[in-house]
Amino acid sequence: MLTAATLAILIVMFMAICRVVVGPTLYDRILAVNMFGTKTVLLISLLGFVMGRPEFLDIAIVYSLINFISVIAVLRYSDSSIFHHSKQQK
Amino acid sequence: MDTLIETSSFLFLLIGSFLCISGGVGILKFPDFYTRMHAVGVTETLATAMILIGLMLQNPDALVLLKLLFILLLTLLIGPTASHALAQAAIKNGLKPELHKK
Amino acid sequence: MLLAFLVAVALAIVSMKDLFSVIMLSGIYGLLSASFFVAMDAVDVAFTEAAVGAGISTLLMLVAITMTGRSEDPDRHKPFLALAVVVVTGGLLIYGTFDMPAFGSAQAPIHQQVVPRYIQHSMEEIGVPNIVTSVLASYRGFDTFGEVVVIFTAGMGVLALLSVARRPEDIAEIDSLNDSMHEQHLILRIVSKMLLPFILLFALYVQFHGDYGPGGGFQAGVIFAAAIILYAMLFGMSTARRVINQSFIQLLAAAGVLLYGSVGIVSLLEGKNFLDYGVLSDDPVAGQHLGILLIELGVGITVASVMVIIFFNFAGRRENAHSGEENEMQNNNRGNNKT
Amino acid sequence: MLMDHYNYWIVVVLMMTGFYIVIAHGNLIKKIVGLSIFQTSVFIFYISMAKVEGGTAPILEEGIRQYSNPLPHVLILTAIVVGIATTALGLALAVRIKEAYGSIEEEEIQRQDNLDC
Repeated sequence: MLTAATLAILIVMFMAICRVVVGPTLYDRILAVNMFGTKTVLLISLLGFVMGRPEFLDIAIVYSLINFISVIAVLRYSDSSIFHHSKQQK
Repeated sequence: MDTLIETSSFLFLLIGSFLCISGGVGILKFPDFYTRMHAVGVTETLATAMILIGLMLQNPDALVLLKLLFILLLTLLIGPTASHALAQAAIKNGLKPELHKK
Repeated sequence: MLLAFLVAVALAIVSMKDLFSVIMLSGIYGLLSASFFVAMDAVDVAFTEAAVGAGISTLLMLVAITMTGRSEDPDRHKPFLALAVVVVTGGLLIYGTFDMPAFGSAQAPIHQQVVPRYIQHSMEEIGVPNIVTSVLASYRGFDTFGEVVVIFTAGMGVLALLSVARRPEDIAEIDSLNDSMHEQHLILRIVSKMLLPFILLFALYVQFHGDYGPGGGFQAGVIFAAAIILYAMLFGMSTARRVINQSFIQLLAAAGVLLYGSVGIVSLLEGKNFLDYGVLSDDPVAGQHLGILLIELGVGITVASVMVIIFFNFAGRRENAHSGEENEMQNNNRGNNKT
Repeated sequence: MLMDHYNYWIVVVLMMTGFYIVIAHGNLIKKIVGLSIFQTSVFIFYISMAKVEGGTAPILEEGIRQYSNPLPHVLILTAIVVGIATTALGLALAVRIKEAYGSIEEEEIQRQDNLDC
C-alpha cells in the first residue's frame, strides 16, 4: 500500500512540474512550487516508512518549514520586485 | 484488533492518495488562477492530513508518532497561511479573477 | 524515476527566459535532488541539501534578482558551437561510465578499502551511532575546520562587497519606508510569531541530535539563519537590525571559528596532535563525545551567523537601492513643487 | 545491464545541461544557476556511487549489517555548504557588476570594457 501511495505522489509531483513550466502567470508558478513542496514532505515520510528508517521524519519537518519560508520570501519580494521593475519602464 | 488498524490505515492512505491525485488534476485542468488555487488549497491540507494519519496507524512507535504529529500540526498551520498570503499578493497586484466565464 | 524529473527540470531551466521562473525551477531542482538523496539513504546530505539547496540559495537569488532586473535578453551567441562542445564532452563522459561498476553493487572498489574499518570501529572508538557525524567531526576534524574557515571568508567577502555605509539620516529614510510596507502582512506576522520559537527550538534539537540521527552543526546553523531571515522579512529590516545588530553577528561568526580552533589547540597542548579529542577528558570515548559536541557548536554558530550576514547585506543593499530611488523621486517632487 | 549505468548517464546529462547553460547564456545570474546545476550533478554522482544494494542509512543500529558507504556523504556534506558560500559570493559580485555597468549581460559588459580601455 505504501508503494502505491508513493507512486501516486510521484504522479502528482510530475503534474506540479508541468504547471510550473506551463503556468502563465507568476502566481501559478508559486502555487505549483508550494504544492510541490508539500508533496515532497509526504514523499519523504512515506519513503521513511518504506525503508523502515524513521529518522527521515526530521527531514520532512525541515522541508515543510523551508517550503513555508521560501513561499513567503517569494511573495514578499515578488510584489516589491514588480514594483521596482515597473518603475524602470516608466 | 490489528487487522482493524491495518485496514483503516490502508483506507486512509487510499483516500489520501486519491485526494492528492484530484488536487494534481485540479491544478492542470482549471482555467483560472483562483480556481486552481482553490483546488490545490483544499486537497493539499486534507490529503496530507489523511496520509499522515494513515502512516500513524501503521507503526505505533512513540517517537515516530510524535514526529508525525508535529508534521501534521505544522502542515495544518502552514498550508492555509501560505495560500492566504498567495491570494492576497495576487489580488494586490491586480490579477483579476475571471468571473464572466460560462 | 526521480532522476528523470531532475533532467526534465534542468531542461526546463535551460529553455526558460524569465529569470523569475528559473529561480522557481532551481528551487524545485534543489528539492528534487534532496529527495533523491533520501532515496539513496544519504540522510545527512538530504538534510543539508533541503535546508540549503532548496531554501537559502533560492532566497539569495531572489533578492539578487530584485536588484538586477528580471528579464533576460534571449540572444544566445553561437549556441550551436556550444551545443557541439557539450555533446562531444557528454559522449566522452558516457563512454567513460561503461567500465564503472554496476550501480549499487557491493563489490565496487569504493566499498572495499577503508569503509569496513570505519563501520566496525567507529562505534568503539567514538561511540557515536551516526558514522557520518563521527567521520565528519573526529576522523576528518581538520578538513571540517578548513571548511568552516571557507564559510567565514565567504561571509567576509560578501560583507566587503555589499556592506553599505549607513549615513545617519539615511536610516530614518529606510525606517519609514520599511514600516509602511509591513503593515498589511498582518496574518503572516501572527502565524510566524507562533512559528518562530518552534523553528529556533528545532534548530537546537538538530544541533545536539547530530550524534544519533541526521543533523549536526551545518544543518542547525542554516535552519537557525532561516528563522532569523523569516523574522527579518516579515517584521522589516530595521526592526530585525535592532533585534540582532550587525556587529554582534560578525563577532559571533568569528567566535565560532575561534571555538573550533581552541578545541584543537587544547588537545595540542595536552600533547596529542591538533584535533585529537581523546585527550579532553579522562577516558577517550567520552573525550570524543565532548569534542564532537563542541565542534558542532562552533560550526553551527559560524554557519548561522555567516548566513545572516549574507542575507542582511543583500537585503540592506536592496533597501538602499529602493530608498536611493525614493530620494530621487522625492527630490524631484520637492524640486518641482518648489519651482 | 541497462539499469546498472542508468544513474551515471543521468549525471552526465545533467552535467552537460549545466555546462551548456554556462556557455551559451549571456546573463550572469543564469550562469550561476547553471553552475549550481553542474554542482548538484556531481553530488548525485558521488551519492549514487555510495549506495549499496539493500544497505540502509549509515546510522548504526543493532539488527542491521549492511550499510551504505558513509564516506562520500561526508564529502558531499562539506561540498554543499562550500557551494552555497560560492553562490552567495557570485551573486554579490553580480549585484556589484549591475551597479557598475548597468547591466548583467556579458556582451554589454565586454562592450563597455572595450570602450574604457
